[in-house]
Amino acid sequence: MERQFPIRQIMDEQGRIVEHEYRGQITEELVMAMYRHLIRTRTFDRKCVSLQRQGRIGPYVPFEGQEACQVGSALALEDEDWMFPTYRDHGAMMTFGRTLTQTLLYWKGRTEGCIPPQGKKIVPPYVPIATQLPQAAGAAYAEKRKGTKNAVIVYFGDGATSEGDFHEGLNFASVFNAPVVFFNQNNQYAISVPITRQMKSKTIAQKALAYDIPGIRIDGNDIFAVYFHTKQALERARNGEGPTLIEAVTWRYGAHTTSDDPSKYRDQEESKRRRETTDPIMRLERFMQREGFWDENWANDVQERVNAEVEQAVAEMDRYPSANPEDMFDYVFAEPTWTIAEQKQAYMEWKRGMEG
Amino acid sequence: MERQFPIRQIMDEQGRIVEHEYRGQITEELVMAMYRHLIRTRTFDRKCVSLQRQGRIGPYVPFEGQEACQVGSALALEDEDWMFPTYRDHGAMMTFGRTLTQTLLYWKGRTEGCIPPQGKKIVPPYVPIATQLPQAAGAAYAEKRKGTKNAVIVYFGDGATSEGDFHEGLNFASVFNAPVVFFNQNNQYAISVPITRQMKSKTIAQKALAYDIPGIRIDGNDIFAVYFHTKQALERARNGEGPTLIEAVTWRYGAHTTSDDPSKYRDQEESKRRRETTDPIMRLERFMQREGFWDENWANDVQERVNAEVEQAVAEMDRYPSANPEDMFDYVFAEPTWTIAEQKQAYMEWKRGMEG
Amino acid sequence: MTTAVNTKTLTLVQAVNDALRTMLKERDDVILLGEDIGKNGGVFRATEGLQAEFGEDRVIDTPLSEAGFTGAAIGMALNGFRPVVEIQFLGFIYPAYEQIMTHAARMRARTMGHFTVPMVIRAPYGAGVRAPEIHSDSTEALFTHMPGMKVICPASPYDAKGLLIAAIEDPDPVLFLEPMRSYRAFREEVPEGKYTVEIGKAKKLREGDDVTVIAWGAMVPVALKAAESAAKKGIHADVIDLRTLYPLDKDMIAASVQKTGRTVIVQEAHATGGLASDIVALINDTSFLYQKAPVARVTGFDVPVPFFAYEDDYLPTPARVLHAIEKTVNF
Amino acid sequence: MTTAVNTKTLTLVQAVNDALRTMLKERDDVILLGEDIGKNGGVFRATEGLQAEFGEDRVIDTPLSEAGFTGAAIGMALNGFRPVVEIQFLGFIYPAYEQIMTHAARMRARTMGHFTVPMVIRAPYGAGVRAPEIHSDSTEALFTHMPGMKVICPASPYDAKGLLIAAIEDPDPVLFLEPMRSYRAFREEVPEGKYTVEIGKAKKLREGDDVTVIAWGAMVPVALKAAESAAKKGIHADVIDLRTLYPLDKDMIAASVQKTGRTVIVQEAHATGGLASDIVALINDTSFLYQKAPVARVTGFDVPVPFFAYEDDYLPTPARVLHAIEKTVNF
Ligand SMILES: Cc1ncc(C[n+]2csc(CCOP(=O)(O)OP(=O)(O)O)c2C)c(N)n1
Ligand SMILES: Cc1ncc(C[n+]2csc(CCOP(=O)(O)OP(=O)(O)O)c2C)c(N)n1
Ligand SMILES: [Mg+2]
Ligand SMILES: [Mg+2]
Repeated sequence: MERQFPIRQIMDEQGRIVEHEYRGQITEELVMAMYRHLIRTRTFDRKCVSLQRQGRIGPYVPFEGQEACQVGSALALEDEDWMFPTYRDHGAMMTFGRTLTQTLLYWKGRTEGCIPPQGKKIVPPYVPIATQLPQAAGAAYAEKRKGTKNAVIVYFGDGATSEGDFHEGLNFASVFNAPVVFFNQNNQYAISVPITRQMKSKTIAQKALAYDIPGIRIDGNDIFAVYFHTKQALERARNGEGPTLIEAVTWRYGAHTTSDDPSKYRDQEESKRRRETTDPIMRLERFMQREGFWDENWANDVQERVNAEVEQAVAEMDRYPSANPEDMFDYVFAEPTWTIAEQKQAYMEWKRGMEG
Repeated sequence: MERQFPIRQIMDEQGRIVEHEYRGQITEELVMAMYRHLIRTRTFDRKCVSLQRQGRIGPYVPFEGQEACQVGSALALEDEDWMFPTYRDHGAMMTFGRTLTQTLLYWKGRTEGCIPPQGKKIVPPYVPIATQLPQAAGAAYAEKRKGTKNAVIVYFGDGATSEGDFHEGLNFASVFNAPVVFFNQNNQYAISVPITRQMKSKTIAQKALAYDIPGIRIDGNDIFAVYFHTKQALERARNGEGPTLIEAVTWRYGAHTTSDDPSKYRDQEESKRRRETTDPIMRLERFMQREGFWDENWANDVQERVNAEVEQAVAEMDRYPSANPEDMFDYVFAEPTWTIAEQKQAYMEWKRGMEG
Repeated sequence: MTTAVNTKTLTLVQAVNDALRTMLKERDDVILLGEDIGKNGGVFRATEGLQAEFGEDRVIDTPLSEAGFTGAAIGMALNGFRPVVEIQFLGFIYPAYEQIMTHAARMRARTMGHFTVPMVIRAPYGAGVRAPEIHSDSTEALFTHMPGMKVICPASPYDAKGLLIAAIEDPDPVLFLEPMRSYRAFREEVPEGKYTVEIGKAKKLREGDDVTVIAWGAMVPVALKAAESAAKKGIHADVIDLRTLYPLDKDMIAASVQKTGRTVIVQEAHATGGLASDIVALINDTSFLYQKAPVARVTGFDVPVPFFAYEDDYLPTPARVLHAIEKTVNF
Repeated sequence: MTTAVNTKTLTLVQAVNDALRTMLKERDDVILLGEDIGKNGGVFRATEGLQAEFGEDRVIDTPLSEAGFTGAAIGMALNGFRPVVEIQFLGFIYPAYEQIMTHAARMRARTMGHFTVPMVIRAPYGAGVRAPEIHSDSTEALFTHMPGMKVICPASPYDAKGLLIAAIEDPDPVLFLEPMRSYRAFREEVPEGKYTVEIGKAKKLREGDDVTVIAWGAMVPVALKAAESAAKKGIHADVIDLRTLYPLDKDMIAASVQKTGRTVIVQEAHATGGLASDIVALINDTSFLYQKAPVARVTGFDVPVPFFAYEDDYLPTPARVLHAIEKTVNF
């Protein structure tokens, strides 16, 4: 099976293009956008980890190491497409249009963090593992029924493949030929559980065989592989050719969440080694240097702009009006039931009484 | 995939052995046992349909047409093995040792119908689809942990493959290399839904690829194919080689249950045609005639003995003491909680008051 | 019967069918999903003829996968449709529990109204029809405890149609429980075309000053029979058919209990954790000083719904309810 | 402290760990399954060190598949083992709801005792620790309504260990809810080795004649603080820690309510459909004539457990409980 599903690269570890047919599509503009988003996501991610350490946001889920997966796939989307992310995919979400402030609010325990910018079909992050897959299949089927050319991308991890919802979601999409791309980030761990204990199969891509849909295994640290293969899968979807399962093999450098201690279950030397050899950003830099796209000043400028953007988002978060407990009651139903209305009134009156 | 997973036969429609390596193992004793059980299950099944029509039992689930699957696989088991059946597998259960009376009581709405003969590891039939698969994997893992050579067989239909529990059960068994045989009776319909709307994949066997376990597709109306392939899969299990997925392609002639009207969703001519061409009993008869095993007197005798056994079971059912409402309360917990004890007392007192 | 609108005489299951047909005609965004609902017209014939009339794109036979098609329906609801999902029997809804509990019910709250899930989940429920085991659960309380979900349970054809239409038009997810025991038990005049019955309002079926009898779904005829017998003994009951289980019709319950001071609740589900406990709590909250006797609950027992040979013993009967009425009145 | 047995000073989560270690030593048939419970020792360290001590065959990291490993555990329980399953957070138990509801809880009844499922499902539950969204459910009532399942919820390290051991030895399935907010909130002397706390018995934490305050799990410290404040105002409360949620300790509740005539129940879960409603019903059934005031319920609201920025508003607080105590006493 590993031979049937080889890890495909377009660019190798040294930043060399190995699939030459893509050359023509790798424009300077695309590369610059990719680089900017990679730097933006990594900078933001690190900032969040540090905000968490300072107690300025709650527990946080870092994605460092997985930037090529998230940026590359999100850039492959069209504006009208749908995104069904997990708790780890704020890199993808911010690339697709979610504001940094929203992301920060989310990790600050604020409901506002679930609201995408107007018109952006970014569903709030899914916390219960794999539950987004059937929903993404359904949303995709709805696009098909409306007769649009829109597609859906849904993210999930290697651990998520063990859940029944993975199976039911893929089967539904397959039977109804729904325009959805199942984008798996195989970072090889589900918290502490390595993929070898998650499944006996050596690849995730091969699971597509169960549904007679295409499965493809790519190097998730090669942003070109991610971008072009996702784009092709989306194209298939738009053309009525149905769903695709993409396994993007990657690695998270850090902890599962800021509450996690990865040294308990794996040798962090491995992360160091991967950072030095297969880092997605380093790889794109190597490519840019090799191809003469690289401009130190420009790169510094990118970093500075990103820093400023991140700082501004943090400032916005800090300035944000404090959480309004009424919000907890007001959006459960379109019209509050009497139960909720009474509870709200009683609680708010009591609270005002306590405060005044 | 259909080419990768061809439907394997050992005996063709004409009763000719096509896989000659099995010849030596097809003893007269085995063939006679198979024939007896086929006749026994079919006779019993028809009796139940008629009992239901007379209102002597409740709604009933017939299995006519699937006898080779059920008898062949059950005969392949060893005494100490476990059986996890569905509501349609009383053919398998009675072949493995459940009494006819128990089966009748089950369909008469009596809890006694769930109790297997002492020492027989026949779990009661599973009604919620596919839920038995993870449990069978767990029971099998328990055997492995105990260090026995016992195996588990678990039955399920084509429709069941769409449930999350199918996926989670197979994955669990695969990861822990549990000694379990996943025996699928693909009768090509889940109530009214044909397999073509249940899945896009052309075979069920190929779903084994997702778990890196062997998947095999057999002619479920060829009792030799069922028997020998199940035996081999059980052997693999006993030898620590892990689970196998068997897809036995078959057909139910009749309704899904006695409450169902198949003419609403399929042409019953197809059932007639299959009865005339691929019936599992006819096929074994052809083999027996061809090989000189056939003895009309013996066959009549088999039928008569079976008739008598069935009539006796029906008589036992009719004589059975009437349902005791106390049973409803007494087995929920090892020791009834006060809630149940109080409810029982109040109800039984009230009932006696009403009667007396 | 002469009324301004045309009516048809329908059973409850026919009224459900009529509601679905009416809404499939009325709104393009209505879409039906479930096992065997298409060609077969549903195992109870609730969707009979609808696929033939509206096509395979609107009346969809799904794979056997409750979590899968309920999840997919949530995705469709997020994306502009109004899915009506059929769970073949309520006892088979549990695989979809996660999708309903965490997603359908919470999406609006989680996104402050940005994403919503206007979907209906229909499920026949209950015992009393000699169904095979595990087909007879009546676990409405597992859903009334789920914030973000409305729960409806009609007892009559008229209400079934009007409430189902209201549920489909409701902007939030609704669990619509159909008492399978009442599916074909009786007929009623049902208006043709579209009408709604307001969600959240109970119905007074009988007026009386001595005791309040509260029931829903398949227990309504049981309560009514008991009330008739009581009347013959000079005990006059207010009989309330709840119709909506979340939110409860607090006003009608409180007004009746404050009038009678005595209450009997008839519930098919297990005693502990049942909706009846909530009604006791509601009476405690609203009508403490009016109560002349403890509230009596006539319920299923704290045991799994048994095989059908025992179901007549499991299910509340008019005799058991009458017994409770008398005890309550004579307290 | 000098006692006949040696004790250790443990937090609640350490007491859980100690109970599991004790039983893994005591009984060969005990086997632990769950996500991240092995090498990682559990996301809350409840199983810390156990895999190292007892091996990968007895402390098993499972695939991420709640229905799968709960179902597998049922199979193991059918086949002679005593599995203890960890659900990482109660809010992630719903995918396994079907396996628990239909199979674990019903197997004994369905087979008249021929097959049994002696298993324990452990799950941390509740809000108040700034966890990410959907990690904070406290839906015990979804399980107390499930016939065939016992439900336990300890509030202290001593009870956690004694009740968990009792649960593992219990011949029937038990849901064991661990208040994650109390995991490391305080320490207590816990005996070494094996001891049990009886399932089904509540604990009186404070004696008083004016009002009964009933709580469980993470609400016990809240209730106690409120009772302390009330005492300063001259109101003396009986404070009951339920410990077992199914079956309730009817005798202790009834005796206390019959003494005080006034009750306040503190529940973290949503009001409607919560366990508190059952307790109101129990008081209605047992102590109607003793009640001097309506039972007050201080609960979470009928809204999804909110993001953590709002959880202090969602959760009952000592101040809210005190308010209810005063209202009840002054009724
Ligand atoms: C249904 C469910 N079970 C358990 C959890 C707890 N949990 C959160 S993340 C996680 C691991 C997920 O692993 P994977 O799918 O590989 O995604 P990754 O975190 O590596 O991105 C677990 C077990 C959950 N969120 N939902
Ligand atoms: C979880 C669940 N959903 C729905 C049903 C209702 N139901 C009973 S049998 C059946 C079809 C099963 O088809 P298949 O798995 O092919 O088995 P077969 O009946 O053909 O033997 C359905 C939908 C059920 N029993 N359980
Ligand atoms: Mg992972
Ligand atoms: Mg079938």
